[in-house]
Amino acid sequence: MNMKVNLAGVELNNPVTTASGTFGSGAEYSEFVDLNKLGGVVTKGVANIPWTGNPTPRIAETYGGMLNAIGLQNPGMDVFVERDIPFLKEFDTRIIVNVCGKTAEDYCEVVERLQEQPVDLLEINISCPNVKEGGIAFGQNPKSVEEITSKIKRIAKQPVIMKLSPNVTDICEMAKAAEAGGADVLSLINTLTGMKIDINKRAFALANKTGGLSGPAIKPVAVRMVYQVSKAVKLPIIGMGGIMNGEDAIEFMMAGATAISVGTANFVNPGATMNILQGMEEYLKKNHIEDINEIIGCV
Amino acid sequence: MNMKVNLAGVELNNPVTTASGTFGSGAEYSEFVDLNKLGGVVTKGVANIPWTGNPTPRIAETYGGMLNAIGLQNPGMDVFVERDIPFLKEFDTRIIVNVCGKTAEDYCEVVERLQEQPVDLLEINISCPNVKEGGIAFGQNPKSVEEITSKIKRIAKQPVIMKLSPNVTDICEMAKAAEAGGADVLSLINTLTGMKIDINKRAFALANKTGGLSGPAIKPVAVRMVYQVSKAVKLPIIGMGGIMNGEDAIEFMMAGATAISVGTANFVNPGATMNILQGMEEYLKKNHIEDINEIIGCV
Amino acid sequence: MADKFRATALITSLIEIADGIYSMWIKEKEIASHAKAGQFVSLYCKAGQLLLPRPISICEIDPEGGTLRLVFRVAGSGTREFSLLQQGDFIDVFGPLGNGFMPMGKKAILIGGGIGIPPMLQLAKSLECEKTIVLGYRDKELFLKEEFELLGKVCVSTEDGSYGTKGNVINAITENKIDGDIIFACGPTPMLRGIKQFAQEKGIKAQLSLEEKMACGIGACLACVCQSERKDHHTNVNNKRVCKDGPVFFAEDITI
Amino acid sequence: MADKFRATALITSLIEIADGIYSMWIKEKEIASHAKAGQFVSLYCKAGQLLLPRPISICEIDPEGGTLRLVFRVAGSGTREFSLLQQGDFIDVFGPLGNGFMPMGKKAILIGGGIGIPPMLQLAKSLECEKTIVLGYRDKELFLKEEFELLGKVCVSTEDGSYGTKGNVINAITENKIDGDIIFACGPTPMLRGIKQFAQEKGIKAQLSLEEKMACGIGACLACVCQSERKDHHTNVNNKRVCKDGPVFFAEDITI
Ligand SMILES: Cc1cc2nc3c(=O)[nH]c(=O)nc-3n(C[C@H](O)[C@H](O)[C@H](O)COP(=O)(O)OP(=O)(O)OC[C@H]3O[C@@H](n4cnc5c(N)ncnc54)[C@H](O)[C@@H]3O)c2cc1C
Ligand SMILES: Cc1cc2nc3c(=O)[nH]c(=O)nc-3n(C[C@H](O)[C@H](O)[C@H](O)COP(=O)(O)OP(=O)(O)OC[C@H]3O[C@@H](n4cnc5c(N)ncnc54)[C@H](O)[C@@H]3O)c2cc1C
Ligand SMILES: Cc1cc2nc3c(=O)[nH]c(=O)nc-3n(C[C@H](O)[C@H](O)[C@H](O)COP(=O)(O)O)c2cc1C
Ligand SMILES: Cc1cc2nc3c(=O)[nH]c(=O)nc-3n(C[C@H](O)[C@H](O)[C@H](O)COP(=O)(O)O)c2cc1C
Ligand code: FES
Ligand code: FES
Repeated sequence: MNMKVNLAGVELNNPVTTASGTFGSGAEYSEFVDLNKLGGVVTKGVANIPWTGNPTPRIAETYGGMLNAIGLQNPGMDVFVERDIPFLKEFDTRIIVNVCGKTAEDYCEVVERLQEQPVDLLEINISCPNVKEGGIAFGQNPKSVEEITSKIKRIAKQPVIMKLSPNVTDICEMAKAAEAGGADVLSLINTLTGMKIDINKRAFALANKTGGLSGPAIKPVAVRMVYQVSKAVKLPIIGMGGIMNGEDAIEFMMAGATAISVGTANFVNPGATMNILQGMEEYLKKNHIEDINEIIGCV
Repeated sequence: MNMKVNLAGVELNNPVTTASGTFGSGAEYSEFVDLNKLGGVVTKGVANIPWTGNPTPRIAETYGGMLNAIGLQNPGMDVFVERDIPFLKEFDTRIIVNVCGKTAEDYCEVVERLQEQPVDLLEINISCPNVKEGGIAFGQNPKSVEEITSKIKRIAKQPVIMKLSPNVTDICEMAKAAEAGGADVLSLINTLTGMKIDINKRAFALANKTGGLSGPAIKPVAVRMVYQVSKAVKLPIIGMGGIMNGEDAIEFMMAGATAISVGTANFVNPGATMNILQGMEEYLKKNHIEDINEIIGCV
Repeated sequence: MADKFRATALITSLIEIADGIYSMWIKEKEIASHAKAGQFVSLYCKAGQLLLPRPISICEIDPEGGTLRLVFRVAGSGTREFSLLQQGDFIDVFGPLGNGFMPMGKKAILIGGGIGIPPMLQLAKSLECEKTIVLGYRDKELFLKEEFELLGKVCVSTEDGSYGTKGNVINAITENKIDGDIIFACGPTPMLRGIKQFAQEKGIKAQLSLEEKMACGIGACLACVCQSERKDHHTNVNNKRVCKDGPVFFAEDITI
Repeated sequence: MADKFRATALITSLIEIADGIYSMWIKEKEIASHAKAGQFVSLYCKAGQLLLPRPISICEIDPEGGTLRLVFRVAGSGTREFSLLQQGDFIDVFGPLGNGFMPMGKKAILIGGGIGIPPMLQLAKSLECEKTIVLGYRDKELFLKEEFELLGKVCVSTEDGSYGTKGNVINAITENKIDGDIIFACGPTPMLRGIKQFAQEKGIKAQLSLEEKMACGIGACLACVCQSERKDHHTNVNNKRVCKDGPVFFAEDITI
């Protein structure tokens, strides 16, 4: 059975990757997950300099999902390059670095620093709803999506994945803008902006007031967007949003994703990625499918 | 304890109304719900002429929610005026008629026909994701929101509620456009566009491919939008999206809603509206709140 | 006057009667005393992520005992949950829903296919006239067959030919030269389509019980429509609601 | 080498020991044999809508029996679900998590406030040195007090004054002139803040166990940070992760 998939010329051993921000750089999860068995590790967003992130509470549970407003806390490029890349390099998995920034220059600085690093793909987060500057601001306007994509493409040595926000009227417009800017791959979806109020405290559940909704609650929105975007552009897609088991992953691939990312499910079970990979393989076996690529966009 | 709330001069006995399309015109539910105890009944969307709606399957279950693509099947104005209004008139509740159309003229025709009818409020659905023409097409562009609102306002005898779609980049922009067009009240949210794939049949779960996601899964998005809109405009808001119990309803009111609607919960329990009303009253009692209006937007 | 009830019912027995097919008796006096053959109930899941009711036909009614029998196949996560319940547990239920079969004719043919077999049991019990019962199974897991045999003449078809007539219920009817002046049927849509045609050819009436995905179960949400030959008085278009106008329809009234 | 385990554990006993406070023993050999005082486990809910783990401190460890004791207060829907489980049921658990208390000093003061009391029990059992135990309760529901009395001198404060010193644990310490060379404490943040100040004034070290909302429980998601006095080697900003760098911190290392 072939599980290998190809993202802009980069071959992944299988379609299962980790969703940025839910898996650190893999070190903490390596006790429970054989990182060699992952198609790729997508790291927590990293910026040119360290970011403190938002005050706590940073997360809140919702019905079938969760809100987070971590605010892209990260140790900055220097620590990341010294510590996390060498760690991941030890494993037979693809290294996908998620990049964040407050300005286009910030993003470019990170991308430049990564030129000579043994990194396989860059995932550019223009869709974080939890920071005041940068993040989603870049991702909700087709002009700025195209602009930042082409700025990054000009200096990137690795193929560039643009990670899109679902908080838009027309996801296809954003996807086309990214394609026009030269993106090699698209990731979707990032979180939906949401809010929770603690009615006993009469206060917001998150210090940041709003946060990003993830988990199985949002899966139908994610599947819809993956499907629509797969019809609108020619780029391969990494699909995510509420994948909890192998069947969910298969659903995203049938909708048009070439690879998938697992986020919130890691919190429910640290071994979730392995269960998902196994579930996918079982589905293929049961249905006598020789090559996972056969089901991509088959619906 | 005072439960009365006011929507653009129309007093509701309490804030609990039914979400359009989930309660018919109340007849079927009147076996389980004393309609006199509802703040208002919002009827299924009605057009100038009968609509057949979409093929089946029209619904699918999702994690903590459901997708629907009914496609606004309705018997048309004539039957509605003859049968449903006289039925509802027998009860001590507000009659809120949800109006749909394929063109601005369609909407206006219905609104005109309702001028002399004993209807308390009109809810204009410019946010249905399940029809090819009309519906959401009007609701995703601020110019057309303003335009259709002002066209309707020109002929409406009753206060006009504009029901907004959450499938937009900036809900406040739409709310402001409706306000500029003369809307008296805003309803939010309608459903989020979603999709489900049956991986065993390799087919869409809905005949219409996409459908509207409702239920507790979407509550965080709905609460966020109610909060944001309540800060952006001066109009009263009817909040909805995943309200399952009294606590959820209180959460919406704290976020800024003056009244709330109950949709998907009716399917889980036909008496849901009554449980929700009771739960709200219990919350007020426990917290020694004399008047429900005190908590509106209190967060 | 309410004739439908939302209640929490005690499970008085739950057993697997064939591979993946379960028979459950629940105690709910009001539903049991109002129900009739061909109606269904909605069962609710405990799993918080599964919100919609699961429609299940009424297989038997014991109005004196205040109990109902439901026979279901494990089809997905909801029915799997039900199958894991035990005697003594409680389950939320809503019913009786739908119209049920309308007794008529002097010589009835009752036809059940697959998981459409259970509702025919109560019908067989309540119909006083002469009757032949035709049951279509996949294979030789002949659930409920013996109970039907106490109520009338039974003919069986199996898809794999392991018992009775090889093929479908129509094959069994032809092979056994079954005749009658009214058909009552429940089963998969292709089977019902065949029966509609068969009844038309014979010039007899047929009452068919349909399935569709449901949300409200009481006719309010318009999720569960089927196409009707004539304009429905309620919808004013060519749609009928399976949950309220059905699930039982005269074959000539619907397009399937 | 894995020293944390995700497992399905048998509940060997579950009883209510005070109003809304439950004591649960679970059997999970690996966790029991790796755990130490001050660590916690994550418990998972069966309700499908509740996805996140519930962190609960380890109250007692029986490494020989392969069991762990957890004492929890019903605070919301997750802990309510746990309270309704029964002996013989199973529960998903992940642990042991966090760093735990570091034994030190010769004369220890152990301070537990409210639902911060349970983790002090295992600490009291495992600390060999002289110790005074200070327990702060709301009212006279003095759960676990008798078990602590077997392990050292116990002073009690109650908010309503119904037993021991009226007020908080600091009042009890002052009233009873308790002294020592190290403090171990778990409880609500205002209490910990008071203890930090008290320890500073006395010039002794204090180990404080903190609480924060958690998602991963192992240091990957950065949900559960607290502010640190120095830059953390991992985060490179003034944040520490309660789940991994804590939950126990030296008072001087954190801003609370
Ligand atoms: C009037 C009526 C009577 C029925 N009587 C019986 C019976 O007596 N015994 C029996 O085993 N089955 C019966 N069914 C089918 C039964 O409702 C489905 O098998 C069941 O709902 C599947 O639920 P699930 O959670 O296991 O499957 P899932 O596929 O996980 O269900 C997902 C959703 O789809 C709905 N759904 C799935 N299949 C069907 C279906 N065939 N019909 C309607 N909704 C469906 C479910 O209710 C749920 O909302 C009947 C259906 C109808 C409409
Ligand atoms: C390290 C640590 C050890 C703990 N030890 C104990 C203990 O031994 N006994 C005990 O009764 N409680 C303990 N708590 C608190 C306990 O985790 C919460 O009371 C529990 O998670 C509430 O869950 P719920 O579903 O009942 O409440 P809900 O309010 O419905 O929970 C909603 C979400 O918020 C989280 N949450 C709510 N309150 C807290 C809290 N105080 N701390 C962290 N997360 C919270 C829940 O985990 C869940 O994700 C501890 C917390 C931490 C961080
Ligand atoms: C705690 C948390 C932190 C996240 N941090 C990031 C991040 O740093 N960069 C990013 O692009 N996405 C981030 N995301 C979004 C996820 O990568 C993913 O797009 C989203 O959670 C949907 O997938 P899921 O439902 O499987 O979690 C974060 C999500 C969570 C829950
Ligand atoms: C089956 C169904 C039919 C609906 N039909 C309509 C409609 O006709 N007009 C409308 O404005 N909204 C319609 N809606 C949207 C609801 O009124 C409501 O906005 C949405 O379901 C969110 O609320 P909930 O989560 O409580 O269901 C429908 C929703 C459902 C589930
Ligand atoms: S299920 Fe709502 S109309 Fe039939
Ligand atoms: S809970 Fe994830 S870092 Fe602590």
